[in-house]
Amino acid sequence: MNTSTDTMLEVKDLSKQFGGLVAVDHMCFSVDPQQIVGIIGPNGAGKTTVFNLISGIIPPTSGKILLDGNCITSQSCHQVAMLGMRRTFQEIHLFRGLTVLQNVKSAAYRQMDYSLVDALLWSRRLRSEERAITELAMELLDRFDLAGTAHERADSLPYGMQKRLEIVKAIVSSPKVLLLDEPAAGLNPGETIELMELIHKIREEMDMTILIIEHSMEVIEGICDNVIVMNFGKKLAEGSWEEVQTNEEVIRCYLGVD
Amino acid sequence: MFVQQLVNGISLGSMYALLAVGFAIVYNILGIVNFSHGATIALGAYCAYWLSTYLRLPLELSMVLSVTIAGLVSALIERITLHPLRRKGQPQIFFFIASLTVFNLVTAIIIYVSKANITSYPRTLIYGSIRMANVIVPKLDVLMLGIAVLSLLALSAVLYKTKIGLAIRCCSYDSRAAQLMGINPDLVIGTTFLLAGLLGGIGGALLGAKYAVYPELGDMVYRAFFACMVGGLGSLTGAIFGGLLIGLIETISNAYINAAISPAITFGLLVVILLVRPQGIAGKLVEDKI
Amino acid sequence: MSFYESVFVNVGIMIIIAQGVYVITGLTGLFSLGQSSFVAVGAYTAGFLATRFEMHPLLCILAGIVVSILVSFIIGIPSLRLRHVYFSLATIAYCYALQAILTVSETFGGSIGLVGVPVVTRWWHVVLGVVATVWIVRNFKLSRFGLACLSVRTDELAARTYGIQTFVSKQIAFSLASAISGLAGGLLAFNLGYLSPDMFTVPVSSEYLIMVFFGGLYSQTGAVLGAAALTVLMELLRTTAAWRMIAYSTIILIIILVRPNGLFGTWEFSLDSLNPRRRAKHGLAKGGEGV
Amino acid sequence: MKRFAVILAILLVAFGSIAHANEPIVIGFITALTGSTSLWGTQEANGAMLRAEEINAAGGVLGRPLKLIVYDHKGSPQEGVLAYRRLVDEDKAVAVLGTHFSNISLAIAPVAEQKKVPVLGQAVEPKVTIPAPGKLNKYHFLAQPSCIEQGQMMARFAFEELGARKAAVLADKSNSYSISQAEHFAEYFKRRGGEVTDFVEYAAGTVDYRAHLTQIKAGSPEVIFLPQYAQPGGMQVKQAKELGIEATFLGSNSLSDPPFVAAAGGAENVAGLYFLFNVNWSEPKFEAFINNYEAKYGEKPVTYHSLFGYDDVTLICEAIKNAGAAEPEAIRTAIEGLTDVPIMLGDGKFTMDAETHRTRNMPSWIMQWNEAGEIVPVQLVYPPAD
Repeated sequence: MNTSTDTMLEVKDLSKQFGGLVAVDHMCFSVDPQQIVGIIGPNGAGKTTVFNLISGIIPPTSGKILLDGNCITSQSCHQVAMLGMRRTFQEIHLFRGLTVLQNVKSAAYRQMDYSLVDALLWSRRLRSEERAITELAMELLDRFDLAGTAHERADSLPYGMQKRLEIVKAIVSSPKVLLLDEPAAGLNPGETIELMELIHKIREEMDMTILIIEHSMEVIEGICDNVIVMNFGKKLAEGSWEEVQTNEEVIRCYLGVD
Repeated sequence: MFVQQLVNGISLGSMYALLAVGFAIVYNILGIVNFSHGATIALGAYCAYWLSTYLRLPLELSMVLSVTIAGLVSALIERITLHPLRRKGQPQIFFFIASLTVFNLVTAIIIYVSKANITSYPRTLIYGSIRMANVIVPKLDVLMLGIAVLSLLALSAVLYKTKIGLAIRCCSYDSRAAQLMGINPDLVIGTTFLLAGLLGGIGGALLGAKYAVYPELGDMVYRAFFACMVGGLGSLTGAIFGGLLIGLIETISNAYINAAISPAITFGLLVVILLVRPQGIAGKLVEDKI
Repeated sequence: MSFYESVFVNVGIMIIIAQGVYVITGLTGLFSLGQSSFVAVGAYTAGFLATRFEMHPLLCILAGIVVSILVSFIIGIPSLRLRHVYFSLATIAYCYALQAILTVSETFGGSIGLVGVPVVTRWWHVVLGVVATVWIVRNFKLSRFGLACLSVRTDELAARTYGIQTFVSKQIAFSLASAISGLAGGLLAFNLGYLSPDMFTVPVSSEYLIMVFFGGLYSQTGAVLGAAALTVLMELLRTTAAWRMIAYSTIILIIILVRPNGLFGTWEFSLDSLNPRRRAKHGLAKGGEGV
Repeated sequence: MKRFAVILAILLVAFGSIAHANEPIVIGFITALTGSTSLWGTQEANGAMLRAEEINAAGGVLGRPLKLIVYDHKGSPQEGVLAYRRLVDEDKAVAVLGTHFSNISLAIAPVAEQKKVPVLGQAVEPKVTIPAPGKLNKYHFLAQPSCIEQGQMMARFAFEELGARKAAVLADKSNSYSISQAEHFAEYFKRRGGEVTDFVEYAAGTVDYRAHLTQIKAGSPEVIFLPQYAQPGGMQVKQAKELGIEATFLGSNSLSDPPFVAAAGGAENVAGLYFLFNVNWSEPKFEAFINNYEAKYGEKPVTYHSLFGYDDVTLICEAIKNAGAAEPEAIRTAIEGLTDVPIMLGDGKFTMDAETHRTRNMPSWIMQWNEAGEIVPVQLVYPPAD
């Protein structure tokens, strides 16, 4: 509704405590529309927790999160999703046992609008909406070289393709913001390059704002407009890749010197 | 009279508690719902009856032997049902159904062999009762409470003082972590079922002594299931609390509300407890790891 | 009505019940041990209206379905928030509770049961019921709601991140399953002419579950054929007298162990699968949940 | 439908063993061969088969042998109805015997009205034959005193013979056999001027009755009526003794089962308990029966249910003989007219009441367990006329 805002995602003073452990400590950052922002940091720095907080999987202890001007701080996961946010997980969270096409269609649940009565009676409305979604899904699968596997079981695909399918599922409903949690983990160099091209393509063709957690500096360097460095739940530095990699604190953190 | 009802409730509850721990050990450690526990309960009672009646063994010896048999049968059930499912990497929920079927099968066999005869042991385990003012506590109840406490102590000794106990505590259903630690999952899971079977056998043998030996004795497993869950995840003491709680609620609602609708009251209340405290009475809330 | 017809009617009613179990357990992954209570709600509502107010059987059955749906909300709203095994537990509690209530209720005949329901169910009624149920369940399964249930079953967390309200999906499936059970209950009431509380116990619910497992938990076809096969098997074993239950349980156990996914696994029968050209056009699943 | 029927028929022939020889008269028998009540069911079936054998050895009925087909109902009404339909449609039974479960007989009754093949059972619930006031199930008959009569006979005995004025009742609300007797016991006892201190109902699946018994104890009744099956009855007596309850126990006919004594924890616990019973085993006429039974099955009859089966066959054969034809309708009419048929139960004579389709004035024995675990006859009682 607030199309005029110039920040797509704003995180203010976000904190999360698990018992005595402070996983995220007063994080602040904002992301402009169509930006690709990378979040890096050593293991256990709280990167994934930030994603979980933003996507509504766990509630924050304090702080505020704004998505395109809407406050989503205490919203639950599906509400955040309905406001236009999608994410992927570090591990693969495909619907095993479902086909690739079914996976994509289930991710597009909110694109369809027909009622339960339509569903039970197999109405014309259902058929036309289903047809449209199938076409959309097939088109996307085609664009990401997965069309040939549309009717395979998702868990029978090779690892790289499963990761790509996760991304397809995340973008099928054209979200405003896309959170990618270590998309390149486990990919070989060739696949990593493909992935980077893919992310670029998504941003350009679909007008998406992308947050990405990644350990591969190659990916961060290759695609990110802006980089946030985290350590012990705190933001250590923020800026372009060139700025961040010369930041002394960041170097110290990565070299493991206190 | 109220004190007498409390005693009645605790006595019933301690019985449920013993059954619940056997159920809980498999549920808490392996995360699987094991309805075949009902089969071991019934076997515990029937074997003690068969041995003492047909082989004319002393009752105490028969009970010990029947507990052993129940333990072995439980391990055998694991071997022929859970093991192949685990091998094939099937979700554990399949065991839920397989264990229900085993329960049905063992009940059917017991009914066939015993000709559905309702019976009891050739003699009472212990006679008499303790009287305090107006309150009567049968000695059998005291003895059974003692056996229950002893077997639970023995169980915790096994779990916390032995190597296999450590292995059991490390093990989980998918057993990858345990395997990495060099633990043979088959052995650990087999032992867990053996322990559960022994407890089920003790419970069954005592139920036989306290009530009667009859084919539906195994249906107690549903109460054990409730006690285990209400008591709380990850805690054997929780199962004991759960058992006592159910016994008390049941007795109180039988005595003071309406015995005919007491299941509705008891189970309704238990569901309310679970809604208010999903982690159970003694359990810790485990947040989902994402 | 001949003996074969009555076996056929029984098979039909079991198929309908199995469809309900398939929706709640196969599609949604919730293990309900209280499904027989929903059959009871449908049956008792229909039977009560038929005996007390002499209403038309069709109206009675419809009323049974409506009441089943209402009850499914009363039970579902608290218990569907409970997770996994806790849900099964809540359904057991519900089953015990309903039985106790029916037993003490003079209105419903207490333990003597509800006597004097007209025996009017014929085979074509059941055929209609089965066809309608199978068709509706198939539609539900292929719709976005069914897909949502499947997603919730396989990965609840991921489903939520796609904007699927897991609770709503579960409640829809639960209510649909209850409605189907209510229909089966209504047909049962008018088939048997008599209802008693001990016909709807927890062990009876577990038999329904076993039936669906036998055919293949994740296959609608399996639910249909599993229910049919086991009902007929039970009848065939009648002549084995005392061995009957042992034989029945052994056969089921062997199937579950040898084919844990049931006789049919995830395979689905489909008219399209008979026609290779349409198969290609519609892109039917090779090994998936069927499309 | 047709193909389904054909396939099923083939399978049934393969499984069953249906042989035809000398045009036997087919009689069905429905009872529990599996499940928790299969002890009684097996006893019934054994008694019935023994009687059928005896009759065939003596030349059969109307010069034709008797063929008894026994089917299991596993305690479920649906199964009972299927068994009835199978007997009538497939096996062409001209009459069906059983069951002694009210819930299953209630389910069979309306089907029997449609199929018009008579059923003679042992259930105690009057609604089996009279589903609503003024309405009679033409094809259903009961050969045991009803629960009304049983409850009243016991109440009268307690009031008149034992001189009891304060009674308590403990009944299973989920079992119509138990609750119906309990209600009529209490009703009659109060009508005669007695006081019912506690009327406690409990739910199915209860094993611990001490809560209920503690409550009953507080009212200090002189007699406690336990209309129960053997297993709950035994556990109740045992737990009552544990709680030091000294009242006299009264019970129903199921408390005659030897398993009852076992479940009650031995003869000393049940000594002095009175119960209503259909049969006096000490009469000389049972000697031959017990010997024949033992010769055929290798053990003595365990419960009196063997006599249910035995008498059912006697009665149905008498009816066929009187009817002069093995036709369901003729048999039905003949059952209505059965008068003074010599049987084993009660006082040895059976008369059917055509108005109620139940026994007319069939007496029962009041029995007592003694210290040695034996059943001692006390007196023969007839249903109260009032």
